[in-house]
Amino acid sequence: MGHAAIIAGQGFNGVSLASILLLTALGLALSFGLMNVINMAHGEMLMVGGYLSFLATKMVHGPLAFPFALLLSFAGAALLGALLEVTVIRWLYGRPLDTLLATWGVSLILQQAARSLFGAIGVEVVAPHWLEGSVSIEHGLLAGLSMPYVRIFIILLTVAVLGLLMVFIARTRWGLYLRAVHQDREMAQALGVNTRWVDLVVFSMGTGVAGLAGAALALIAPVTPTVGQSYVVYAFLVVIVGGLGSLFGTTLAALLVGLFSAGVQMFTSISLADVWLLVLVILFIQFRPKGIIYQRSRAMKEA
Amino acid sequence: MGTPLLSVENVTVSFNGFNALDGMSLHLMPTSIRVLIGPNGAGKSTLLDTIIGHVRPSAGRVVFKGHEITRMDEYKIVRRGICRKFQAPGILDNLTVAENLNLAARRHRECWRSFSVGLNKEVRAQVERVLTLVGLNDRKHALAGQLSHGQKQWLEIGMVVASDAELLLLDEPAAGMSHDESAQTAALIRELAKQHSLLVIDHDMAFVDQLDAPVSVMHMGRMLREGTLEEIRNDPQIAAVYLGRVKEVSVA
Amino acid sequence: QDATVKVGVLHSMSGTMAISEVTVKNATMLAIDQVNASGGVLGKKIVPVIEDGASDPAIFSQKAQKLIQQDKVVTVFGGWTSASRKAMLPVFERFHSLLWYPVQFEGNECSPNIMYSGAQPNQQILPALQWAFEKGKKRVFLLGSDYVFPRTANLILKKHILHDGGTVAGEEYVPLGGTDFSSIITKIKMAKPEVIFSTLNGDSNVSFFKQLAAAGITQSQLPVMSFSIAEQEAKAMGPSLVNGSYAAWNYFESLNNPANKKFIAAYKAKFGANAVLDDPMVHGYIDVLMWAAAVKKAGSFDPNAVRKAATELGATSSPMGQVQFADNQSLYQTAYVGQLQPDGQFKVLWQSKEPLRPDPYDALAFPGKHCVIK
Amino acid sequence: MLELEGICAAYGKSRVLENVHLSIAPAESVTLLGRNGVGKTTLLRTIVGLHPVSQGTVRFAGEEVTHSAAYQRARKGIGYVPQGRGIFPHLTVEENLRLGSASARKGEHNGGDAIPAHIFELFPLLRRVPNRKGGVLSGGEQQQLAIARAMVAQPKLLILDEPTEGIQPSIVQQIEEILREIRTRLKVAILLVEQYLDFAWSIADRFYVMRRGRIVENGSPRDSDPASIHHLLSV
Amino acid sequence: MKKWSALSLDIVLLAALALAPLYLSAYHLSLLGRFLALAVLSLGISVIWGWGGILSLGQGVFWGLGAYVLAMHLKLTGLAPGDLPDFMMWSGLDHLPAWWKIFEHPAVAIAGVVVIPTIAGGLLAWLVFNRRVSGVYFSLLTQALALAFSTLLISQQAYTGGFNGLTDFSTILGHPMIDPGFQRNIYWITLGVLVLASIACRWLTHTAFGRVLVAIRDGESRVRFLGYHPAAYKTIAFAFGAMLAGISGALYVVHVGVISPAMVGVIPSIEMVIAVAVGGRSSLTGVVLGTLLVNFGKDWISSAMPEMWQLAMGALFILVVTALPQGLAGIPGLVEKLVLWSKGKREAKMADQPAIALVEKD
Ligand SMILES: Nc1ncnc2c1ncn2[C@@H]1O[C@H](COP(=O)(O)OP(=O)(O)OP(=O)(O)O)[C@@H](O)[C@H]1O
Ligand SMILES: Nc1ncnc2c1ncn2[C@@H]1O[C@H](COP(=O)(O)OP(=O)(O)OP(=O)(O)O)[C@@H](O)[C@H]1O
Ligand SMILES: NC(N)=O
Ligand SMILES: [Mg+2]
Ligand SMILES: [Mg+2]
Repeated sequence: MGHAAIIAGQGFNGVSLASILLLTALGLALSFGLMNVINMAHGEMLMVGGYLSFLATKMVHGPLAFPFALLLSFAGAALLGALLEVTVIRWLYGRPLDTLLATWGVSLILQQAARSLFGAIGVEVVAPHWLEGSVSIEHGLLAGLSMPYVRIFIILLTVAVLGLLMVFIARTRWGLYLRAVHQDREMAQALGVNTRWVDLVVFSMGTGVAGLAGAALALIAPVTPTVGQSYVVYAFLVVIVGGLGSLFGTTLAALLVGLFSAGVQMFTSISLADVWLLVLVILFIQFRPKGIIYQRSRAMKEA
Repeated sequence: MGTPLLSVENVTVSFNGFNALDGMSLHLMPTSIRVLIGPNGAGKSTLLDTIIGHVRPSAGRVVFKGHEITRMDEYKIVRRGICRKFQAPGILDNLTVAENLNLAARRHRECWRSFSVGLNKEVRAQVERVLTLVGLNDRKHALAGQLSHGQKQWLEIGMVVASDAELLLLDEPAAGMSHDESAQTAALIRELAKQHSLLVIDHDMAFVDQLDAPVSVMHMGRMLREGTLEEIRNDPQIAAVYLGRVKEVSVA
Repeated sequence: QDATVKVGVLHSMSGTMAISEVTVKNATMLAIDQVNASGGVLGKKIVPVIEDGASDPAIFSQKAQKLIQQDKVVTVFGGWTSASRKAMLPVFERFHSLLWYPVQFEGNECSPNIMYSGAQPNQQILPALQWAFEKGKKRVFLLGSDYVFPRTANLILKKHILHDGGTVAGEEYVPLGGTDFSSIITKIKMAKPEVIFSTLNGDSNVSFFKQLAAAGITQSQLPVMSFSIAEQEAKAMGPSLVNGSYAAWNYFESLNNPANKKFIAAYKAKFGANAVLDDPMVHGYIDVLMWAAAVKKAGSFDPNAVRKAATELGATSSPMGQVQFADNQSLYQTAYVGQLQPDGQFKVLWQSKEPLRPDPYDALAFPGKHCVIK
Repeated sequence: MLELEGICAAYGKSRVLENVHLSIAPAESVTLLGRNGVGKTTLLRTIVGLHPVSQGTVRFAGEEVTHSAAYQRARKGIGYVPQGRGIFPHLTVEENLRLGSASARKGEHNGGDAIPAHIFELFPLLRRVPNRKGGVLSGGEQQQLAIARAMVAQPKLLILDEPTEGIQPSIVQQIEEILREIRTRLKVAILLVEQYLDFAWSIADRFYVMRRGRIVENGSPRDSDPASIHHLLSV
Repeated sequence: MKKWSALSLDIVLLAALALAPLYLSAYHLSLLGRFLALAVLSLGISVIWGWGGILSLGQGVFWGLGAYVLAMHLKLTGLAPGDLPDFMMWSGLDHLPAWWKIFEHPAVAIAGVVVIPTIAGGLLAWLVFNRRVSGVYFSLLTQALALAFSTLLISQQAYTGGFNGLTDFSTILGHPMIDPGFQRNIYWITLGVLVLASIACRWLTHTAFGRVLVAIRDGESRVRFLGYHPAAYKTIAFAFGAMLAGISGALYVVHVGVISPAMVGVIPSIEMVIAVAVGGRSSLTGVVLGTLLVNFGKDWISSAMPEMWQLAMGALFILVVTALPQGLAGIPGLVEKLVLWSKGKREAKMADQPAIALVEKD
């Protein structure tokens, strides 16, 4: 492999890592960035999506298996999210740190449930045939570069979900309601917005996206009861670095983290790359305490 | 004329290209009242923000007691002797009324001087005095967040009084108050002016009248006119941008 | 006189290690049942006291103390990670008790209060290296999860690779549970190794093999020799994923000997026909049998007497072949290299000529160190 | 239009409203007066549905709404300009205005989304800064936005809690005219809490005076003695 | 009245703890000892979270620093002259790094236990709070810190013992740790440290410092505009919490005889917070009780039904946060409320209670 191929390959790996982080972080950007709910069980929604996609590929065979798996993991995780919202989150709006603790409890329960149902060793989702193999470049400057189809697929899926969410939030009436509810619940209500419904829909959309992320992740890694744990801390970092409430910022942050990791991993170990990543984030926060993109406000409470 | 307590010199503040303050200047003498009026969005509150260090001007400077304070941290500016009442009540909702006042009344705000257990007698006396002054004596132990809007206004005025700072900045102190209460507030401000300097913003002309002090009119981030209220009232330009059709103020 | 005697069984039944350790616990329980069925030891029925180490070294130490102090067990079977063993060691030394540890490990330890039945480095990783070199694969890439066994095993491997004229193509670690191998695969491609020695643990293996396959690298191009994939892991990962890859152990379920047949039958009878068996489980199983034999020989439950007696038991046949505790309280055992078949079983390709003497301190890597137990 | 019967309300253990009776006819303009802390805001909040009543009934447009949620009442036609303005700080001026029509049932006024042009005629300032975030507006700008937003919904009853607070005199005069206009022309009923008596008087058909959580006086400005009202409001 | 009942609760609790060696078995006493060591940490969390409103999900880092410093010392004193700790040897080191060597002296080690976490916590807090990184951001940042810390410890095996951590200590200050009497002494010392720590916390929260801290929690900017420098107050509070964490970690090592990265990472850090939440974040007595309750509960449930532990713990958090936000300390208030509520139902019918518009004086 030539240098160009290695650099291009790591660039691709960085983008691929970024897309996985982003897919995980998008749901958080909704629940955390817009609703101020720190959902520590977000990772478990990922896990649920993964297991559902595992079940789906067991139930349905043939070309439709994987699309069905995506659908099922989205719907299932969204439904679970709705349940969570109604039973726990609803009572905790405006107390972000408490949502953190309560959802941590939820995550423990979900992990244990998964362990009881599926066992502690991971299960494997077999990727559909059309995602097997990779784009390989045999000649020229980039000879030796190979880009697995699964990773390309995940990048595309992420772009699609990101696009849909951006349109939803910025362009639709629902997006407007959602932002309004988060900023002033009572006033939104007094203007005729059914806040409960908005909360429910948005929260479960966030978990639904996490479910999708889980299904995507299952293509490259096993689904285990603790799979969420390993991603959720980084996903939160991405949301923080990006700035609350800005999907654009979240995207930039994911790219930053992904490319940084892919780059540093080449020169040091993965463990140390993680440590350096955190050092970078703390330094970054020195310059941009509220993330890459943030909203100013004159209100003293937020200053 | 002595040296001004506060000088705002040619201050410009801009937000994404929009100049909220545009070469604004103002000088304030010790133990005096200055009233600041002007249309909504003229930049009055932004001026206070600038003085207290909450926003950084892109040009110009602020001098307080002979020292430039333009780029200082907020808390350092405040410690030099400035206290501000905000336009939307800026009180600590989950502290009691008395605790809010305590916080404002404490003289030593450095961290390393905060490790003594008892409350200073002077501070306590000051708090009691202020409580009576603003009529919140019987709500002393209520959480500030549970006050009505008007009561919150009074509490914040109380905090400014308790701070005993040399320069008091009052952003719409009479808003939400009844006639009687505005009159009370005006009397209080005149009393305070014996020992402090006050910069008062308000839109209530009856209240401004009672302050009996020179008036500065701001418009579009600049000083438009300074003079007595009478002069201001008779200025057609100010009537156009601010006062509207001039109406007799009914003095009850 | 009390007709029972208590022993402790201390494994993780929750947390990340539960999956592996629960099966060892099962095998241990099977052995206890069998001993009880044959009349117990010294006329007493064995009563197991089961505790959960929760995959947390501090809890292992705490529970070990409980078993000894509170429950007054005469010995304890348990532990998997070296971290848990290290945490328990002082407890067993302080209370003069005895721990039976069933898992392969990095050596470099010899405590009179522990019986080490799992493989020492010279009984698993070095034979595997020898086999690879015999096959002409001398350019080795070392890949492991980031914990003590892989790092120390690789240290030893490196010395031997260089000593025997091979090349270390690269050495990389992934945090436990890590799932992203993209950079490592790039590094592997750049290093062009002939074989990968993998001490990856648990789930990381699935990600690794998947991503390796997606990058277009097959087992025939670049074989992977794993030290932590046994039948349990292969089954869970789906044998097709790891099909054709290699592993080195002291036991495979496919071993063809009467003791193994009996063991498999008994285990499946108790835990279901779908159960699979593997190396650590067998160690957990024989530990109990060896303990019972040693107690009989010593005529006492006293840990000091038992451990001495254990080293004097002589060769015993077991599901893994002939085994025997050496004077350093580790086990003589045979090393096997196997290749994974589509049915999830390993086909034995190679085995050491005789049971290997356990050597906690590799002479090349740690010259001058010896294990002396008085 | 609106009828309150025997309303009681409390914050925790402390009762704030005692047996309040109040009614507003269609297109009538009513002013609620009272000193600081007597419970005016609380009363408005019980009407809007943001504070629960412990006793009594609220009827709006012939239906009992005592226990319906705030958003349902908003959709029935109650518009609200709260004390403290309730502007969404991170939404733009335009988005804040668009939210005004959240209460509109689908299909009613122009698809719901467009902001009626006359709003900008009434508040030209808002036209200048459609993309500025609500949170950075000056106090008076926010107040104007809050009133405009409530009007976008074309309510049947408009409830305003001290709407002139922090607004420059010329605009106060305009608001006065606007309110008179929407009452007479658009037949919107108005319930106004106001400290600025001149303003209140010029709009009100009737007034109520509150004291310590009770209504202690009501009547119409024309046949009341200003001095006695003033007495009720003073210390 | 309320004060007295709180004080008498403290006295009863202290007496029960002081007499524990009389009625507890050796094993349970050793458990109690290590949980009391953890309670020292909980007190620190209580100050920074309950009073300062700063939720740190990275207390394991400071706890771990204290623990590792002492463990390094213990490791060194157990060594024959010229020897290396075993893991260094098998990780390929051939001499002791200088930054290990300095902890050989007990005074340096003890100073290190107190000072290093304090400085680390203070430094982090100063950097972050000065840039006005607030609540949730800070929590998540510290969580990432915990992850990075344990990852770093694991990856630097030659210097830290890696995944295994440090263990196998024999003596402390010349006393063999195996001695039965040692166990009891270390229990007393732990209890003493806990009492001192709780006095320090009580003092701190009752000074003006404590009140400003609460004010900052409520409205940081407002407090700044009153002339206080929030970052300074928060930094001191956080450094204090880190110091208690470090001391707690060191005590814990003495009790348990092992420290490893698994004990300092994300999950243990959250569990530390949970114990405090269960006790009631702003009740010092509550958090001590909460710590004991959660840890004994964990010990008991995990023995009785290992698989249930996670479920029970999960359910406990949810319950505490939603139904008992004040934790154990909130139970008396809740009971009072219930009583009032049932009474109130009757009283509400006699509608002549005065409204509370109290400003008005006729
Ligand atoms: N952070 C900001 N970003 C953008 N524009 C801002 C910001 N802060 C203030 N402005 C704008 O600056 C102008 C001046 O605001 P300011 O609050 O100073 O007005 P004011 O004179 O106090 O008005 P009012 O009498 O209504 O309180 C307003 O148009 C406001 O929208
Ligand atoms: N959240 C709350 N919790 C407890 N008491 C409250 C709360 N909000 C208001 N109160 C109390 O209820 C009483 C009525 O308050 P309300 O806000 O209705 O008064 P108001 O008449 O609107 O006064 P203002 O003219 O000052 O706005 C006041 O005494 C106030 O202290
Ligand atoms: N001993 C091991 N495999 O940790
Ligand atoms: Mg203003
Ligand atoms: Mg009010």
